[in-house]
Amino acid sequence: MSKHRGFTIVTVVLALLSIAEILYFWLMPTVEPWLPPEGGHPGDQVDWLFRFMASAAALLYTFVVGYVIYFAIAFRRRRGDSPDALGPNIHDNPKLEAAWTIVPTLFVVLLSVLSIKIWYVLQVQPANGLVVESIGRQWYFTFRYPDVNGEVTSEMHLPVNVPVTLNVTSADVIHSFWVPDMRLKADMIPGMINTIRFTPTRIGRYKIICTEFCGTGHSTMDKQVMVVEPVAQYEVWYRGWQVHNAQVSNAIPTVSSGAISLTGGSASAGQALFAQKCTACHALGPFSQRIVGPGLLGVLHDPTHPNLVDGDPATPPNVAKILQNGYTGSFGHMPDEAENGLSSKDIANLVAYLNTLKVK
Amino acid sequence: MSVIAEHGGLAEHIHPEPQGFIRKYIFSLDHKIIGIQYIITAFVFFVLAGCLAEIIRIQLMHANGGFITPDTYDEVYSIHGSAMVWLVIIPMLTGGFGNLVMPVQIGARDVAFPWLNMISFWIFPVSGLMLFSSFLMGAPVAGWTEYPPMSLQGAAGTSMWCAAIFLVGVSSTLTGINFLVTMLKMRAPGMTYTRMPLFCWGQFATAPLLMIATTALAAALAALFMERQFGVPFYDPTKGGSPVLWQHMFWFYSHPAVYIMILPAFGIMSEVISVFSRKPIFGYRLIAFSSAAIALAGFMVWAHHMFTSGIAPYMQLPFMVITFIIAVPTGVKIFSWIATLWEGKIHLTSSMLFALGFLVLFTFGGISGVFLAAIPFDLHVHGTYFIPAHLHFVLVGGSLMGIFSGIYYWFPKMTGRYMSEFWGRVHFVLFMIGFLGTFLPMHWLGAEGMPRRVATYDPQFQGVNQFESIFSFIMTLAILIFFINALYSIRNGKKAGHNPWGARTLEWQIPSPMPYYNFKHIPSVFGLPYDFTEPLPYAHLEEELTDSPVPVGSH
Amino acid sequence: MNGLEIEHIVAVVLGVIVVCVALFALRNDWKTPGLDNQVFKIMLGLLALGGVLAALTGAGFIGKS
Amino acid sequence: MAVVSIPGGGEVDQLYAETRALRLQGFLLFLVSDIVLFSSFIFAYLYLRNSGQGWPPPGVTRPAIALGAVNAAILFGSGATMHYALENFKHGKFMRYAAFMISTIILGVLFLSGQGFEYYTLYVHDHVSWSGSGIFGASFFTLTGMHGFHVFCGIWYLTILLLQSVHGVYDKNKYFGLTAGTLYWHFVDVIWVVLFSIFYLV
Repeated sequence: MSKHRGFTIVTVVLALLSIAEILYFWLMPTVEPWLPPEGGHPGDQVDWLFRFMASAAALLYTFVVGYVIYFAIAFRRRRGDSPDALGPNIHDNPKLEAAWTIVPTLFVVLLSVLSIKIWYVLQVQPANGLVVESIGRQWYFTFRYPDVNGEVTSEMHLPVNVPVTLNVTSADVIHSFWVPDMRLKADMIPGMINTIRFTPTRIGRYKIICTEFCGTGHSTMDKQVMVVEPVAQYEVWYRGWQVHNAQVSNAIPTVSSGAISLTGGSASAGQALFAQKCTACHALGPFSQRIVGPGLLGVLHDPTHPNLVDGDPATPPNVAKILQNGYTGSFGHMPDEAENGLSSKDIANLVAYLNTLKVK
Repeated sequence: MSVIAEHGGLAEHIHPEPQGFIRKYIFSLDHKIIGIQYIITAFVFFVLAGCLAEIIRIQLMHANGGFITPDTYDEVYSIHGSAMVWLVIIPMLTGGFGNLVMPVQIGARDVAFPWLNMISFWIFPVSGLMLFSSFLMGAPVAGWTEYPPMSLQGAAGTSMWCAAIFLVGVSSTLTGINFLVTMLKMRAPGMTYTRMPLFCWGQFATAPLLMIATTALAAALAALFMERQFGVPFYDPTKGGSPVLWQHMFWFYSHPAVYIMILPAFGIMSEVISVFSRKPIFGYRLIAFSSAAIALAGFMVWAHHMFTSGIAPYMQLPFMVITFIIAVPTGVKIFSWIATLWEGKIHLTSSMLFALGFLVLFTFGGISGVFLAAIPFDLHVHGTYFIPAHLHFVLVGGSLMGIFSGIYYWFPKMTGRYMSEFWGRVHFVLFMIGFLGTFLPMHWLGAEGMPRRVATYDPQFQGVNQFESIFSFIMTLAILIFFINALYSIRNGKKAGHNPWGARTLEWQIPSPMPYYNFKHIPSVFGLPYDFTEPLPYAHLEEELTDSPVPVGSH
Repeated sequence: MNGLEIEHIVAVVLGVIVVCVALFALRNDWKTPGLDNQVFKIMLGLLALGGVLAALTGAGFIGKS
Repeated sequence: MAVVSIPGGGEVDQLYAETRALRLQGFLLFLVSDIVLFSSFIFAYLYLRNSGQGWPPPGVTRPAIALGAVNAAILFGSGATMHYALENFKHGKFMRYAAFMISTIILGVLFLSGQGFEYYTLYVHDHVSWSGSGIFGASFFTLTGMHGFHVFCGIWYLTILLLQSVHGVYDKNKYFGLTAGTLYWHFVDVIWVVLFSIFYLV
């Protein structure tokens, strides 16, 4: 025993440390140091699983790291040892090996049971729930509510304590719908509908984040929020959209529309904007001088200029349309106004500037 | 010689040593040269991909980015990931260390098909150049996973990416076939499967993965290429294809691929920990069989990458449970290595330090892997920074630590000289600090709400990201020290004898650097490779270190 | 003389050197028998082809400049 | 040189026997990885087929079963002739070997012509194309095309083997190249069984 007194002491210390960690993970009032504040059911279940796994992990990891460091120090070759000194000739220890095969296996079985139980909670359809759809687009989310025509384009409002079934899909590439506070996520896959079910229980505004790479603007696809509010306020918001969208068709629109007024564009403001927003991809050179997109010198004055990517001739309104809607297709990708951060006024300025460019 | 006249089989069949620079060092058939070629080439790509990593970290110093445009950023991390996985870790661990050590460890003169080995190697730098040249035509942007439909819309470089990865996959497949035949057929007399060194067991479990999984990836890539270039609908949902199909095919390869990347590193760990603890490896059989178990189970868990992708709910459960089960053999290995340390006479050399670092970091990565396997928790952290954190803990903290450990360990065998121990320790300390500072906070970032693959992010995370970037520079500095140390030591390192670590596997019983034929006489094996108290378990090694003439074969 | 031109000249020179070396080695080994040697010759041939491509690209005959 | 017996009664030197064992193993493993390649595409095909669009997808004509059956018969026949070619070679009957080998090659060419005719009919008559007919065109033409390419390579492979054996590269104890060729040809046969059943029968 005295030979391995150090080992006993270290084991006791590690055990105490592990107990402290386990107590910490079970007794901390909220999981907020580790996860964002929880906003609903079944987020509470996920948090419970997190506490369970974190405490088991802390136990295991404390012992692994503790023993590795302790062994490396305690059993290092001492200055006095002969260079050929050998450790004891231990090949195996069937009991020990059986123990560390069987105990983790039992733990894995336990973890499987717990995970499956919580997984089952995630699959259960809430009764009398609200069914909402969300459609991922490059690079924003839209929402469809029962008995609201068309799409809700800004925030997503939900009544508190009402079970929600959310069906998600995509209109272009794969997106992902994630609300960290609800602990839930579903990929938005074109041609497929995925479903998540939850019940928001805390009033608040929660970020909706896209977690699947979806193109240039992926980084900016975290600007919309899910607003959880009392039922009365939700009703007001809901009626507002019903009225707002009363005339809207129910078909899923593919591009935003509405022509931009080009009068009053300032070429000098456009020039500054061009240097800021456009030169990364477009040269001030002939059409053939390609960086990412074609060169734009004289785009509006060159009779030999080919048609625009969408097939329209290069006229100021058509160029404005591309600036507004962007373009994605066989020629590549051009960001739209939202992603470039262009207002209608900016677009008018840019077109005015492009109009001043003439081929020498 | 009489030996040849009596046997005349493959073991005694020796080609004359090639003459001329091209035959010796460029289109060499010698497994040792090819192994070193792999290692050097992979390190070159490692430097390139590492520069890309630093570009990523510089961009993320500010919440609004600004260092490069979002599109360039997407290209940078896509190529960083692809290059690190396919051009660095896989070739280094299989083609590099596998070629360098495995044939000698089993007592063979070369791999089964040296010419195939040469072809495998030369495909690899070509495909690497193709991968990096995709920057010239607009590199792929959708990450190393290249999920369609995003990858269908990517610039022309995405097709180049497909071709490059396809080629490197061909190289892997050929290497897998070659290694498997070598280990099945060319072991020295007496070298039974349960006497093979554990590094060979790592390679033995990896070779079928290379052979089978990589071919599945080739199919997925070919389909993506055809869809992009000829419009053949496989993945495009508007034409009836399915984006989820790609995910199935891709992960059917890429999950076994993570075991391709870690099993040889496990093998290196077993060698290094046993040798520097001056003790037999604890639980040889359990370690060997758990390698095989991991390789087998690795084929049955691919859909755990797709829990959010909407596969049928009841399909998810078996994948979750089998993924949990993989934790058991992995844990068994970790526990066995720790038990090997027990009461050893541990030499804290650079190689051993990296092995201990491996235990600490890889265990963390393994545990976060169990977190990710639990569907309810995975639904929260999937696609966030938790994923890069986890994968860097297993691939850098696991595979790359294994690679460093292996380089320090086998450097005397490659060159006949030691690397500097002092700078090796500096490398270790700086690398650990830099690594933990860079990747540990990423777990928290992901759980708190930072998605991966973003060029700009929520300003509330800026402080943590700056912290990570600064530590990533420390990590870069550590790697720089390593390279300088290695390059300097090739010519100026302290001379090492044929067996500087007192190891007992076969590669250490022949001169350093290893002679062309490996063995003058094929040894016979009658014991385990880790019995330090017993006499050497090999016969016919008497003449290896003397100057007696090499037997010349008939051919 | 700008960087691009230097690059092109270097490509041509190196390409020609590689082609010469490869063809020379190929001529030396032309008659060697056996699978290993056949593969070696194929590799030399591919190396020569690569050198030709590099030289042609550098000289501006193929590829966009 | 030590001499060892080989199956079939002949004797070769030990070096040849061991090299042959390596090559056989390597070749079998190559075939395994090739099977995985086909399996992946077959998985893709079955996945797409069961993705709920109905099969064949609306507006697509499936290829006629008759032509496929004829083609299958031709290929199976060539498998048989290949088998006899190898058997005859083993027993030293060179002329019969050559005759069977040539008929195998001719049957292979016939198979490819049949496939070409089928592609032609589908493309011109039924307007089914590789890229324009949705997932049916994609999976059918990719898989059968890949198989056709294997047959094409096999024809060249067998031709080279035939020329080599005319030049006396193989003798009745050392004929590994012919074994490999036979294995390859049988492999191509078996793949066609699978493709025929999943595309024409089911």
